[in-house]
Amino acid sequence: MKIGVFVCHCGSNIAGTVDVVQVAEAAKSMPEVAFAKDTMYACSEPGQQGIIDAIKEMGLDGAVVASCTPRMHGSTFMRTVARAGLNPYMFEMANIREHVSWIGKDKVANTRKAIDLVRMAVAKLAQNKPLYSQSFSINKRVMIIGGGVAGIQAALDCADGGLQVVLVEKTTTIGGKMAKLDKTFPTVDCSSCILGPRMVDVAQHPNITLHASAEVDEVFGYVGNYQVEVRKKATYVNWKTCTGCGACMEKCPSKKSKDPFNELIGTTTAINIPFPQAIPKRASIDRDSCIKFKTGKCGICAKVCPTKAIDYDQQDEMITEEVGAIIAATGFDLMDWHVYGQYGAGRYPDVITSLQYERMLSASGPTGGHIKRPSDKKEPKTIVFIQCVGSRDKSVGRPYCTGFCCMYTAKQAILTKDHIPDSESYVFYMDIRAPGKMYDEFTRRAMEEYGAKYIRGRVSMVYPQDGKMIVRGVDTLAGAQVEVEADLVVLAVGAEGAAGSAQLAEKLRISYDSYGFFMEGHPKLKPVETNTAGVYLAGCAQGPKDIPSSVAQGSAAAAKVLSLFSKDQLQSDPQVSKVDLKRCVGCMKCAITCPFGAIKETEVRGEIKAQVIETICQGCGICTSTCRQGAIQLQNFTDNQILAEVNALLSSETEEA
Amino acid sequence: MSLQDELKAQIVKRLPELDVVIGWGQGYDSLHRTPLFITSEADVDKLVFDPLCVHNLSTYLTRYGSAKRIGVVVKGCDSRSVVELLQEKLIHRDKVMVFGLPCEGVADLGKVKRALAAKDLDMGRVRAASFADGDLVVTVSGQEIRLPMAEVQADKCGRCRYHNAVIHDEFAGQPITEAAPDTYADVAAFEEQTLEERMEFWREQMERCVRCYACRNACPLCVCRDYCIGQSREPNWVSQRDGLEEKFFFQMIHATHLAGRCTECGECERACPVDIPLLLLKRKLGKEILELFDYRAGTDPDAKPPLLNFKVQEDTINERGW
Amino acid sequence: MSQKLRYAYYPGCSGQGTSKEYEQSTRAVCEALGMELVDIPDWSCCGSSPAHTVDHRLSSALSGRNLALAERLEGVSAILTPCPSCLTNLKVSAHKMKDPEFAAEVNALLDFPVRNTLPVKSILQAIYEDVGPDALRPKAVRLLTGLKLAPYYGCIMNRPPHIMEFDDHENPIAMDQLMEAIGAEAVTFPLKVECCGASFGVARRDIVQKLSGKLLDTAASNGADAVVTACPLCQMNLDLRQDQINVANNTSHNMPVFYYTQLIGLALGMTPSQVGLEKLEVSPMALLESLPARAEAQAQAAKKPASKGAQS
Amino acid sequence: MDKELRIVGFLCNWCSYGGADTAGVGRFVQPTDLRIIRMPCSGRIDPLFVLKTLIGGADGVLVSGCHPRDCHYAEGNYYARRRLEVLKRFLPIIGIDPGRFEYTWVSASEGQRWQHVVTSFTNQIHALGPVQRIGRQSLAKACSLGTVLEPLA
Repeated sequence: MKIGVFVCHCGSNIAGTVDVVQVAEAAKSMPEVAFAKDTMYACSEPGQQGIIDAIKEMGLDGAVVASCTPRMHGSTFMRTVARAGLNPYMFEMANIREHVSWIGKDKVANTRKAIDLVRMAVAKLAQNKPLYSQSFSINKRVMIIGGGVAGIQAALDCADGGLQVVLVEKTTTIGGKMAKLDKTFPTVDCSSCILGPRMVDVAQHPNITLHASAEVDEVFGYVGNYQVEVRKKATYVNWKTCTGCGACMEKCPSKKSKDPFNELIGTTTAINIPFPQAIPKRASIDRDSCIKFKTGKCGICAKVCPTKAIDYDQQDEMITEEVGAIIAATGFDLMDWHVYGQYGAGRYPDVITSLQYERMLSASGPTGGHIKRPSDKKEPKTIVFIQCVGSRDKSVGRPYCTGFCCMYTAKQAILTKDHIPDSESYVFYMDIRAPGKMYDEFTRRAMEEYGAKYIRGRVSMVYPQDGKMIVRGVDTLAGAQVEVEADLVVLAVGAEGAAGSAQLAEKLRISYDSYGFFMEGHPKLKPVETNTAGVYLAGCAQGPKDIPSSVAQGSAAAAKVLSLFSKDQLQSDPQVSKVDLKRCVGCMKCAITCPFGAIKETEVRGEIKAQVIETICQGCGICTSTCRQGAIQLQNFTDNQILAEVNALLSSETEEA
Repeated sequence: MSLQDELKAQIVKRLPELDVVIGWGQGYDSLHRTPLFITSEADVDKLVFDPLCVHNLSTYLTRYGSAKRIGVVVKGCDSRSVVELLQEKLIHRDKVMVFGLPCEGVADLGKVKRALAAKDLDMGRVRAASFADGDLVVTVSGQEIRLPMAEVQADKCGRCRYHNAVIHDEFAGQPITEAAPDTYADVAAFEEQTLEERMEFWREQMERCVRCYACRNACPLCVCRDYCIGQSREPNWVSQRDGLEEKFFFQMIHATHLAGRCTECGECERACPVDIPLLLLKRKLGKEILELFDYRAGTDPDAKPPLLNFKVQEDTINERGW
Repeated sequence: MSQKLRYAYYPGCSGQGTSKEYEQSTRAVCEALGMELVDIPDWSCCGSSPAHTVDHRLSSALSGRNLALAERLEGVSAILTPCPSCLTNLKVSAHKMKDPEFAAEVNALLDFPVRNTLPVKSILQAIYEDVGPDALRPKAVRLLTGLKLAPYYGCIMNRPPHIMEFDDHENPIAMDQLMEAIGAEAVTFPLKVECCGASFGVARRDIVQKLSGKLLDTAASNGADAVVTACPLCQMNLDLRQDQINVANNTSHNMPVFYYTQLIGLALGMTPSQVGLEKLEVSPMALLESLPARAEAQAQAAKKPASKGAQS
Repeated sequence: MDKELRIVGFLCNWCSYGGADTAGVGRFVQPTDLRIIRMPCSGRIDPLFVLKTLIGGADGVLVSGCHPRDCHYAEGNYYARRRLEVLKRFLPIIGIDPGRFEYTWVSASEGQRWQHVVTSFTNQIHALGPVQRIGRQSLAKACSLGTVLEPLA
């Protein structure tokens, strides 16, 4: 083999602390090396041309570039090598910048280390083999999981772009958290007035298939060819015939059912449509509170339904959707604030969450838009808002800032004054976080125009006394303890990944953090991608964010899918595992450990053998280290390639004594 | 009916369903038994079972391809290998018929040899051997010598938890009820030496290794056979040089490849022509895996072996990190 | 309860003086509940409260000496003390001595080392966990029906939670449940773990009057007839200083302040003097005598159909 | 610093190799003994690589992967954790100090943590000194006895 070695100065980045000339000189005596040279900037146009020229002139059949990290320019140089007519995998990199020149100043030691790294790269390259990508066709349908505002935006953008869209929503209506809001900041415009038409667009769009009351059960396949099993949960109402007329709700005798849409501050009927603008506007039965299900007697809804849509025997239905990409937009839930014993841990009815308060403010909410405190239904005059309940609080394991609470608290303070002009609002805050267009102005308005009293400090205790809620806290600006006798306390509870997001992440094979938020591909450069090809993120599923950001991410994820689907075929990564059939004993341990289901059993001349499905294989190599015969080898990271590196290193002496 | 006759009757009864039954027969002298491959009723008469039946016959199960139906006679320890092979889907339950036996322990011919040598007698000259009252009675150079089994029994038998076959289609004789605790005292005793002493120990042992691969070939779980990575070029884990490092690394391959699978039957050590205590390496792994995962290989055909499994939060492994 | 409950007992200094009735009722109740208390021989001061503000090592050594003495007792399952201050000092010392370096420093000061083998618990925790309200209920021969109590745990019985490791540190319920087991009613009392002013009793009486006054106000406004405590200092501030508080705050509380052990003792059939009721400054006798009539009234009310009433 | 020792690192591409890059970008100075081999995933690391490296004369081996739950391939580090823990506990029987082998988790963002890991591990190996090799010492011994052996590669 004829290997060329190119040692980069990277200006003084490398050459400052590594003797690159000496490294190139040392490389010349390494086995299989036919050519070695230092170069000023290997990645620059002349640098790359130098590599191409050397390969062509010297008839090299492989190149080692000793420069920066392969995570930076690996693909750059693979293209260079390809331009010189070689297979791009006949290339190795020695990282002598991030791993050598930048982390030590001892030039002698650095040079010795750089030579070792080059020696290892050369030894590995001598074991490399050309690898070839495969083309495979893709299914240009996209699934969007979660029908909140981010999912709606992504669905509409994809559908407008001509893609077939499958939208899967866990609850019986789309709209998500935004549908529960009364008004939105900083414009104080009606939430359902701006969201409602978008929801209708989803319902009417010819390219969108909506599965409400449905959840993703399992995900198989790979980018371009996913099979998603969706469980359509029984609603006990045939949605094909239900017209959403609401006759059943009028007659249902079980009127004290839990109302999750109203955050449990109101009640609803056992058969219900969550809110008037629901999409799809279809009724469903809450089994736990339905008299028919509890006692077997009733059946009034079935009697009154004009289209005979009620079906008490309905079962969950499994359907399989084939899609080429998936956008996870599962949103957030409020963290369980009951860990705050000092705020009563749920013992006091007049301590409520901001989302409950939002339902109270809403004209379509359970109180018809009148603020009434839960204990005695009286109108509160003094309202205390406590911010950062489950945000920026390490003591409850929530170190992060939810980010949008400052803004909605200001909005709620403003709305409170609108609803009850003689009311007083107090806001206990840590810092006001209001970056964004018109945001800081908005919080100022809450204070200056609407007279909300902002107190910088934490609340240590809330307790009832003589019909009031005593809120005891500290005003850190005044350096004094304060006590407010409140009628109602509203907690700005922090957000966490929606319930079940961890399980969904595992099905999608994407990472998630301990708060249930999905991990993006790169915090800056890949904000809506994940490390799993073909799976994208939008909205609060990735981390807490406000409506404009959620919408922007929905559009961004849609753009990613549209660009992915702009080609008819995708190229597979050839760094996949390969089975040596004669070595394989068919024990299938590789298949047991494969996280992707990329290995299947096949029969060759009556004996069981393993077979890699190349398009599913992600190239982790767990199978290779599982196989005792060495029968399944991850290409480009074969045992022999890694052993070559180990042997090259161990055969070189450390510094002379 | 003696246990041996009961076993013979069972084999005769089931033989029509099977292509072959593997048992033990008389070996080249009175102290040695040899694997017996029974294909006809006439062969059954040659069957022997006594404490000299040391071989773990399950080693042969993987050598017949998947078409044949094979019967195999197993002691308690051997049966664990069958379970392990089943668990790893290297053999199939419907192709294997297990004739299980109770076993009170087998003789270690190395110990017999040394015991006789201590009396200035040569094991090669033994003309007759039998068992009476817990003694091995041999006739050698015209003398009758009684060797108490307790003195010549294989070490593994003294700490045996599984005297009876743990899996069987037929079971001859009465199950043995007692089971000895295994405290891994041998491993602990070895580890009382310094690290340098341990390395020196292996250096001395491995110098004798001739890389004959008898250890591997006797191992019922070494199923790679011709494709063992100890001998291959692709992948090329270890060269064919006859150096200490190569010999030792081959044993590292054997040991790590048995981690979580080894049933500690000791065939590697028994087969070694130069008496390298290879089982010690495997027992160390067995001990650590038992402590980490509460797992004993070859006891449950449906278990998921610990190294092919994980818990997101491990109970016994600290998150290492400084 | 098949096995014998046997504990090392650390009485603490208050029990020898200001809270004799706590000590007396604790011993009586434990005996009645089958809990054997073995006094730690030659026990000494735990260091509470000032020692740790001067020197952590010496403070831990004071408690450590008692821990080490207790560990030498045979067949005891835990070290118990009625006093939350003692409890805090003993537990903090044991906790800090989990650090081997610190333990070595402390042990160097002791005659024999602390092995840190026995858990330290309050009497309350032992009664609650080892006997339990369910086992207590059938033992009560005289139910205190009609008695409305504000259960006051004090500020250090449950805090800091990672050291005390008992009950909810914001809303403890152990004493509530024990009181309910003997027929009394535990009213909503949001200041269960508030500070009474404790050690400011001498230096800053105004603070005690403000803080303890608030406790009495809140107890009264929540309908309590009496306060029940588990801490000698709390009891002293609320009971002994009730007159001072009334004068300073212009209130007229006449609210008995019990130790919970006194009430359990009464329920178990002990006489008022057996549990030291005469030692209380605000006499509870009139209240206790009114209980049968209240119980009767309550029973009558229960027979009538549920009347409407706003309950916050 | 003492004479450099031979320390080999097997790092997963997605987290720890990136973490080492991050340390470089941050100019977090580290000892120079370590040589890094890039692996796709800690799950690719056959314990035999570690044994081969230690028996072949490396004084220390460091494995680093993504933190549990963060594996790019979802499960690779979970398998690695079990295999490597067994390996670490196995080493003493063959006379190798288990402190010569460590495995840990460093994410791509943890440059400072990587610096700390490399520094502590290098110090740990220097405290242990050069490894004893099964092959080398016997060669020396054999030579001292006058036996002629071909020199080791």
